[in-house]
Formats: sequence, C-alpha cells, structure tokens
Amino acid sequence: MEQDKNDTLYLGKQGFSNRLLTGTGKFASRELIPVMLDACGSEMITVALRRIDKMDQTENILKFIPDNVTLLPNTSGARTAKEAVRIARIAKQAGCGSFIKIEVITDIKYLLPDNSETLKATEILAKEDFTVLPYMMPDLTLAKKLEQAGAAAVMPLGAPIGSNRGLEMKPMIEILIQNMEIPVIVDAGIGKPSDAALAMEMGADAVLVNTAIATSWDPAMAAKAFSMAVKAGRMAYLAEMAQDTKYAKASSPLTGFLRED
Amino acid sequence: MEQDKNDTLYLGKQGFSNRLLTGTGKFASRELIPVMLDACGSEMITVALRRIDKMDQTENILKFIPDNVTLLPNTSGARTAKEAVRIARIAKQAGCGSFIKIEVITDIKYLLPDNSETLKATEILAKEDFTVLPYMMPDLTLAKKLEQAGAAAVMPLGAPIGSNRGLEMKPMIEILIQNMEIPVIVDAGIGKPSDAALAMEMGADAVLVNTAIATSWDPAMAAKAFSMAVKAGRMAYLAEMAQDTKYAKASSPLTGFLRED
Amino acid sequence: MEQDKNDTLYLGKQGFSNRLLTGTGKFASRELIPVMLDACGSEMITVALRRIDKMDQTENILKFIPDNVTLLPNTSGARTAKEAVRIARIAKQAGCGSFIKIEVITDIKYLLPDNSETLKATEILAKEDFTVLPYMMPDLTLAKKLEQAGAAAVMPLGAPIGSNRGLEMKPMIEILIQNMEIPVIVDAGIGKPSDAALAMEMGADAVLVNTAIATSWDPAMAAKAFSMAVKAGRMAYLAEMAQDTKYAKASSPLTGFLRED
Amino acid sequence: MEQDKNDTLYLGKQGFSNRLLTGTGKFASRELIPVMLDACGSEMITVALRRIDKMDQTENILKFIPDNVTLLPNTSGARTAKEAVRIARIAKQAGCGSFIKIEVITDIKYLLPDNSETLKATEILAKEDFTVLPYMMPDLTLAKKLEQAGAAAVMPLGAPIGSNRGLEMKPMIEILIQNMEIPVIVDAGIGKPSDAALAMEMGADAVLVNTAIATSWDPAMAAKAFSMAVKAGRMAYLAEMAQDTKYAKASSPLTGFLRED
Amino acid sequence: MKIRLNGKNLSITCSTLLDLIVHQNLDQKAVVAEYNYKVVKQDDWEKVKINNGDNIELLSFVGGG
Amino acid sequence: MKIRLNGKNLSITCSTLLDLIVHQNLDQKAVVAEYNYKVVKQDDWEKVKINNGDNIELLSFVGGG
Amino acid sequence: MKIRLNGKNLSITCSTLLDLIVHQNLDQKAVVAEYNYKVVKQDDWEKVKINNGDNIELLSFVGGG
Amino acid sequence: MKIRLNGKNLSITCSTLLDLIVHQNLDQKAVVAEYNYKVVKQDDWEKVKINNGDNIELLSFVGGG
Repeated sequence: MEQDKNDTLYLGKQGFSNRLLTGTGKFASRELIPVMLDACGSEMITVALRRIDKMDQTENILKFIPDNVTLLPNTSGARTAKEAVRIARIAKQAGCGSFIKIEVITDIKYLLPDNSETLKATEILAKEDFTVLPYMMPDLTLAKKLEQAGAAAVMPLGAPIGSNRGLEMKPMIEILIQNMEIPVIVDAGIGKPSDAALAMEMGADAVLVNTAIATSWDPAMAAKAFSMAVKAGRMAYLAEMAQDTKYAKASSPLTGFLRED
Repeated sequence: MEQDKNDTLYLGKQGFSNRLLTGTGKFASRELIPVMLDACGSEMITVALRRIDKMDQTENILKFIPDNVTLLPNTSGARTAKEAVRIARIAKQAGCGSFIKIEVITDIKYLLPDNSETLKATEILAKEDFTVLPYMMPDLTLAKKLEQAGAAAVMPLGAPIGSNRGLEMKPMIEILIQNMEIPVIVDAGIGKPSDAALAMEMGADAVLVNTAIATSWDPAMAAKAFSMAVKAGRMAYLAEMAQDTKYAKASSPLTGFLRED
Repeated sequence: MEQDKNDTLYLGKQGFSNRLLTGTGKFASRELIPVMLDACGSEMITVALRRIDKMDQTENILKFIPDNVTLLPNTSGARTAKEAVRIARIAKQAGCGSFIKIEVITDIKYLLPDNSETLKATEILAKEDFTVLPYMMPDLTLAKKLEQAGAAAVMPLGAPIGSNRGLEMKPMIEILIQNMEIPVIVDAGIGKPSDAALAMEMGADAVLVNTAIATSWDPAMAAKAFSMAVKAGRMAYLAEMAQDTKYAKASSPLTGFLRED
Repeated sequence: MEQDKNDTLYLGKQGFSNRLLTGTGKFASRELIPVMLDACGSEMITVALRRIDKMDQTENILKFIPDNVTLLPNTSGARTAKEAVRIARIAKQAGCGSFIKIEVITDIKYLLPDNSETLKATEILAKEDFTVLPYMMPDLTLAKKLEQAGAAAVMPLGAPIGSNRGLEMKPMIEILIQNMEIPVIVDAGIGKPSDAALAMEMGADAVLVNTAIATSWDPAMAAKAFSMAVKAGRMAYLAEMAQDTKYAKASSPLTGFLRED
Repeated sequence: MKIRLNGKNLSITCSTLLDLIVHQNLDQKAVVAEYNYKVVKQDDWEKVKINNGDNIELLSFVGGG
Repeated sequence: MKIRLNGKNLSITCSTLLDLIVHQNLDQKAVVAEYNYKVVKQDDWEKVKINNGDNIELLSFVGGG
Repeated sequence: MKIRLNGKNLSITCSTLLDLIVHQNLDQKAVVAEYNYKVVKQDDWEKVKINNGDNIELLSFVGGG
Repeated sequence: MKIRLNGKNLSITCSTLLDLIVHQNLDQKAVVAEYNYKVVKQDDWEKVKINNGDNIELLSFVGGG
C-alpha cells in the first residue's frame, strides 16, 4: 500500500524522495521558511542572488534554510546566457553547491523565458559540472537540445510565474513528459494543490511551487497541502488509475434489483 | 500548521473528520475493502441491497466493513421514489443505521439520476428520521427543494457514474456550493486525486469515490492518494490561496540585479 | 457545395431554414430590432409580456418585428407552472400564435429554470395545442419527460442567462443531443459566434442568442456574425469533419524532400 | 452593418481581404482545390516543393490554383535553416513569388517546429526581400526576435499539424496577439469552424486551415464553413462583444410581472 | 366601484373596459386586456361592462429573451 | 402452497420463514428477510408462519457505490 | 558521365539539361530544375551543358500545408 | 581611488576588500564578494588589494523562486 520506498528522483547524481521543490521568494517573513520546509518536507529550495543595497543590507536568506535542504540558486535577473553564466559561477563559488536553475528572461510583462539564451547557458554550465535545471517554455525541440547539452532536467512552465493559473501549457508538457529521457519538473504557474496533483498524475517527475505557498495566509499549511497533493498525484500515476469512459459504468450491481415485479 | 482539529463535517447529527467517502462496489476481491479503508481512513462507505441469487449466495459485504466505519446504504436499482423508499426502509430495519443515499435512476446509458423522483423520496424519508443524502443532477432549484425537504446534504454528480471524467459539471457544482446551507458532497465521476482536490478547493464539503479506487490496480494506494488529495484540497480551501492573475508576478526580487552595467 | 436546401428545422409543424433564433430583450433602441433581423435572417424571435406601467406606456415591441418573423412569446416572470400557463394563454389569445417558450424561474441570482414546474406547464400547454419550447436545465431524464409530454423541442441552457459564458454545460448538452428525438436548441449563455458554431458542430438543431447580440455595440453586425457562425457550425456538422488525433499528421508529403544527400 | 470594407490584412506590402488562408495538402483529388477556393474565397494558399519521382511524375499543383490566389510555398522537409533557405530560393526563382512559409521541423512525431532554426532562416530570407511567414511554437521572446528579424507575420501553431485539436496553445497565442506589432496567423491544429471563429474573436489576424478542409468528405462545404466562421469571428472582434459575467443578467424585464398578487 | 387593476386595488367610474383603457390614456394597439382571467379582443372592449370586484390586467408585449 | 419469492412464483412446503431460509441453504447471517413488505429479524423468523400467496424477499447487502 | 540527380548517383549520356529532362520523359511545365544549386529557367535548359560531377535537382510543386 | 562597486562609480580610500566591506558596515557572513569577475572567499578578503579601476560586486543571497 505504501508508495515504493525506492521511488527516488535523481537530479544529476543526487537522489530526492520528496518531489515538491519550493522557493524562498515573497514570504512575508523569512522566519516562515524553515517552518514551511518542516511542514512539507521539501528537499530542495530556490534562492536568488542580488547586489547588496545598503538600505536593505540585512538579508541573508541562507541562514533560514536547514542544512539538509539542497540549495537551488537561480539566475533571475539575467537577460542573456552570459549574465546567467556569471551568476551561476558566483553562486557555486560562494558555496551554494553545483545545482543551478537557469532563468533568462527579457520579457518583463509575463516573465517568459528566452529559450535560446537558456540553451546557450546550459551548454556552457553543463560542461563546468553544474547540475543544470533550465526553466523553459515547453518546446520539445528545444528540450531535446537541452537534454543533448547535458541538462539534468527540464523545467517547463505551467503558466506565467506567479500567475496561479495552473497547467495552461498542459498539452505541450504532456508531450515533453512522454518524450524526454531526463526528468520533467513543472515550474511556475502552479496555483493550487489540484494543479500539482494533476501534473504528477500526468507523469511529471516533480513540481516547483513558490508563489502559491508564500502568498497564502498560512504558508506552512499551504506547503503541507501541496506536498500531500504531489504525493497523491504520484501515487495515482504509479497505480495507473483507470481511464475515463464515454458512458457510465455502474458501481452497484446491475442485477438482483428489489422491485415490484 | 496542522489542519484545524475541529474541522468537522456534520451529516445529520453525526460528525466526520475524514471528508473522503468511499464505496464497496467493483472490488476485485472483498478482502481489499478493509485494507482500503485502513489506508485512507474513510469513515463512511456505501453498500447496496440485492435479492439473493442462489448461484451467488455467499455475499455479505457488511462483514468486510469495520465497526467504526458508518454504513451508507444506497437505493440503487430503484426507478421510482416508491422503490427507493422501500429499499431505504429495509436497509434501516436490517440494522444498517439511518443514513441513506437516495439513488433513483431510469437512464441506463449514463445512469443519470431522476431529480424529481429523488425529491419525492427525500420528502418521505426525511420525515421518517432518515439522514438523507440524495444523489442528484446539479440543479440549484431542485437542490433548494431538497434542502427544504430535510436532506442532510446534496450529492451532485461530477460526471456520469464510473466514467472517471472528473468535474464536468463544475460550473453548476460551484453554484450549489455557494448557495446551499447543507453540505455539498461531490459524488460520481471523480477519476483522479486532482479531481478530488479541485472539488475540495472549490469548497465542496466532501467527495465520494468508489470506481476510481476499486478498479485501480492497487486500491489501497489509490484510496490513500485520494485521501491525501482531499485533505490537500481542504487545506487549500481553508488557507484561502491566492487568486490567479493575468500577468506574471515575479517570485524573485525585481531589483539589485547583477548586470554588466 | 451549398448546404442542402432541404435542411429544414421543424418546430411543431412549422419549418425554419435559419437556425439562429433571436430575442428582443436589452436593445438600446427598439428600432435596432428590424435592422438586426434583416442582417441575420433569423426567422423566430422571443418577446415578453408585462403589465403596462403608465410611466412607460409606449412600448409595443410587436410593431418592430416584421411579419415574416415568427413570434416566440416567453413566460418570463412566471415562478410556477400555473403562472406560466396563464401567460402562455394570454399571449396566444392576444394573437401571438401558438409558439410558447416556457420559462419558470425562482432563482433570481442565476435565473436558472425550475425543471419540475417547467414540466408541469409543458404537460398542460402541449394538450392545448401550443407548440411548446421549454427552457430547461440540461437533464436527460427530465428532457425525456418533456418529450413524452409533447414538447416540440428542448431548450437547455449553455450557461446562465446573459452571462456570455458559452457552453459551460457542454457535456450534458451533448448527452441530450445524442439521445433526444425532438430538436435540441441551445438557449442562454452563448456569448460569442464561436460558442454558437461549437453548439451546431456538436449537433444542436439551433441556438437562441439575445444578450450577446443586443448588448454589443453593433447589434446588426453581431447578429450577422452569429448567423454566419451558426451556418458554419451546421455545415461542419453535415460535412462530418475529421476527428482529432493524438499525434500530428503531415499536411505536406513525407517523401521527396530536397536535402543535402 | 457590413464589415468595414477597409478591414484589410497586410502581409508585407500585399493586402488581403479574406482572412482564411488555405493549403493544398491531402486532397483526395487535386481537382477539388479550385472548387474549394471558389467556395471560400481564400486569397492565399500553400504549396510544397518535392523532388520529382518518376513513379508519380504528373503532379504540378500550380495549375490547379487560379491566378488571383497568391501562392505561399512552404519549406516543408527542411530540418535546418540552411535547407529552408535553399527551398525558399528555389521557389522564388521558379516564379512562385516572394512569399515563403518557413517550416523547419526535426520532430517527426508531432511535427513541432524548431524555433531557433526558424529564426535563422527568417533572418537570412527577410534580407533577401522575401515576405517571410514563419511557422513557430507560440513563444513571445522568439516571436519578438522574428519581428526584429523582419518577419511579415508570425504563424504560431494552435495544436500539432493535422491533429484537429484546436487552440490547445490558446494562452500563449493570446499573449502573442496582445504583444506583437506584426500580424499573428494561427496555423496548424484548427479542426472545426468554431476553433477558427475563436481564434479570430481573440484577435488573431488570420488563420490557415488545410487538413480539416482537405480531409472532410465535402472540402468545398468545409472551406465555406471555415470562411464564414473566420468572418463571424472577425466581426465579433470588431464589434467588441460583451464580456462574460459571473451571475446571470436577465434578458427579459425584471418588472411588470403578471402574477396572482 | 372598486376593481383590481394590474394587481393593485383601484376605485374607478368607467363603465366598460374600453372606457377604462381610454381613461388610462393608453395606446390601444399596444394593449392586451385580460378581464377576469380571460383575454378580450379590442373589438369587444366596449361590450365588457365593469363590475365591482372585477380583476383586470392591461398588458403589453415588451422586449424579452 | 404457493408464494412469491424474490419476484418469482414458487411452490413450497416450508411452514415458517426459518424453514424456508434453511431449505434454501443460505448463510443466515447474510440474509435480510422481508415478509409481506415488512422486515423480519432473524430471531423472529421461526415465528413467522408462511401462508399461501405470501410475498417474501430474501435479500443481502452487496458491494455498491 | 556521372552526375548526382535528386540525391542519387547516375550515369548519363545527355549533354544538356534539356536532354536530361526530355530523356526522363517529364512534363516540362511541371519541372523546376536546379543545376549546381542554381535554378535554371525552362528557356535556358538547352544552354546548360552537363559535366561530370554536376549536381542536378528536378523538382515540382506538390500539395502541402 | 576610483572603483566600480555594484555597477556604480565610487571614490574610496579603502586599501583591501575587507576594508571596503567593513567600511560599508555589512554583515560579513551575508556577503558574497566578486573582485574583477572572480569570487573571493571571506578568508581572503584582507589579501585582496584594491586598485584604481577595479570592478567589485558585493552580493547576497535573497529570497527568490
């Protein structure tokens, strides 16, 4: 009955048993982050790198992240492969490990990624022994090139970052899931636990949820809810649930009715 | 962080803490039923009443249901209010308690309920101190009449019985949820944990899942998955998760970028 | 190539060649009604009956409707079968012909019809030689009872009146279309030509559009657009267009490529 | 009432009044092509270029296309920008005019385009005075680069070629429509007139339909249906139809009811 | 004389339905008159004498969907 | 003696409901017995005499959704 | 003389592009001829002498979407 | 001495990277320092002499998704 203990997700050489990835953005208070992590058991969390502004010098998000949680620095702010590579290298040299979420964005309205710059950055960083997780527009041809370039997974968006609109890109994400060798992690847009469950039922290997958790009024409860939904969706995928049918199928027997005849 | 311990669902006078209702139909082996119940913690389960056929005389589904799980006999096979009432009375006299799921169906292709006969049966049985849970087409006017007639909840269908097509009737179920005083339990059609989570996020008070659990290759795992999804959806509802937005909202800060300038 | 000249819709004994039914409600100016009718060629239009209020005594909508357009008085305002029957009889005696759109509504928030009162009114009026077109919640069992009672068609709602939300009830409307002998006319909720086309492609026999036409800034253009969409959808239905497929199917030949080899 | 006579679509310097583009692929008989064009009034049609195979040497699709219809040769078969450029140049030198639909595909399962090779080909051909219409995955960042490179329009896919699945990519196509300066033409996947109408209502500048017309049992009727649907959708867009609403809005007056009181 | 007109009590002095409609100053072509639950055609309005307690509805067709 | 059992006509010789159920060889714990439209508890089966024309239903609970 | 025609090696004896096309028995109006990566118009086919190692493509327009 | 700090021109008198960071009054544990496009570990800050025209970035990890 229990989910297979060996149902491990590998990203590069590291194994993860929890398939909910989280983020550190937008929390009303950073103290909520470790509570949230404790509530949901997420084993990997994103962080960003920014220039220190004297006015706001106190931030060091790292100290709110327990040691057993793997850091996933992102390259947010990068508009080109070159800028992304620079941020990635700094993050690694600063001791954040070798995971990097590549995020190259020039579109400031929808924050949609630039797939070709993302590919360039992936090609460079994969050769430098980063474990590269590129955030991307769901596009099979490009995803195959990322795989070829050494990406450890692809992270297609479900919908624009922070939009909570769910799996708007479902048809293309399904195509990725069915055709990629490397893991597919749905990132961005997941707004409700049902979205996360659906992604996992479709066969996604993991989901990354930040905004929907951080901006709910009870981030720990929300994180727990997403974690349960991810597990539920994964179990449904593994249990190969029945397909839908056009007509009804009685759930009570169709014989032996007690009737006036 | 934990879900409120007092988040109790009342059906008639009885309180339930688990919002997943299950069914006993279609299991490959009845021995799976107690295992399934143990896996998901469901506190209420449906059973049906049929004439004994010598050829298949051994069935007594009741002995597979633990004492702490409340029975919900259904009136399946009834084509009229009169037949439903007769089945309900027998079930009660036979010691199955006072809960009754009214199911009056004449359409054998989609197994869609007959709302007006369902209403008549509800009117009669509610006066006889049954705790009446009518299975119904989602229809606000009729639901209000059921409420008036003393129904303990309404059980609108998500999609045809056993179809696994999910919340096809979502717009009307949402209207029921927003306008009924008595609980709304989504019954029939729920095929995946994400469907169950979505129903709960919308504010449904509970869901009833039978076919999708019984016909998966691992009913206990599937039941557990549905149970987690129901809890996740309920938590999301209670945490009042953020609404969706048209544009993107950055999850990383929009200032302090490290750039070549 | 032309649509079959004999593709006639019969409602009672009267044949119609245009499958767009229109309404007279909500026009900024009643003078727009004949212009709109001329633009779209609709052959049937709804009107309502109201007590004369001295303050607004000038209205007589009938004089804006050309003689060749069949009147379809509705029973709006009726909360019971009895009230609907009274309005229907007055409309007929007042010379509006024998067509009647039954509309019995108690829900003032969504204006959803009361199916059981609608059935009662249909039973009475069909016996009095009305050509009865009941506006209804899409519900197969009830629709079959309406057919039995002598309704000339059923008019399931696509979405709440005036909501412009389209075919929210699509799954149930499809079931009606596939199982009814009498015509199915989708009424209410149709907001865009694409909704109307979709309804016709599904096999609906006609659609009734009022709000979306009357409240657009150019009702004549909108009516023309709906009329064309209805025809387009009907033609697609008659041409039995190809089904959708899971994978791609090349539209250019897959051989004879000009390549460097 | 009539659609504005000046509602002209410009592709490069050429104006078009009909916003349905068609294709020559997959017709059971080439003789159907001029009949189809006559039925729908399409002013632009795609053709492909292939090596002559002795076994099938008779084909010259051009003679079935009336002179007043503009040719749009595609680069199907091209797997790289280089191959696409070669095909484009041949088509132009062979007298097919300067329009070219760039199609670069390596994915043979879904026939999804390679956006980056498509961009490269666009950059080259736009400089050679082609009027370049690139078939593309709907991706805002890439579309902006195509615009920058001199594309005359972008042609995002609605769904995989020949799948008839409609506007699966709707959210991203909407983003393109709202943010591009050059026209957006929805190509591929459009299976029914309602899909075409919906694309136009969203504000697409045109649609290209081939498979759904060519493979219906009556291509001329299907083409006519698509043409009407495109016009209907365009008119609805121009008439700025009313938005959808959460609750109902009565289409009959809410006062003056005839009632027993 | 007291009647019920369009759901409201009213004291009138008109003796026929036609008088009542004329007195109300209505466009006669637009009026549908129901006299004690029965529609009366325009030609017959003058023949219908109004009595105490009568129930009269003066209706018209309006725009509706 | 002729009775109607589970919707079918039957000639029997059993004198009580208990006899009938025993004769049918049923698992008594699983049986719900309705005698002339009234449920009879297991303890009372032997008290119920069967008469010509009686309507008897022998039912059981089965899996259903 | 060996050439590459439509991606395949071929030994031919034709001396001009026109000869080749005539020899292949093709409908000349339907043919698009590319000679060493350059399109040659029908009027010029007879002027183009074929040499050993030439790359020739004989193409036509077909139905496509 | 003129340097470029976090994308802005600045005149400073500090001689080492450590001096600069101390002078800026930053929480040293939170600082990631890049000196001419190369990250310098905290232990080495005092060894890095600042020269005219140097490009220095003082960064920190913040919340991001």
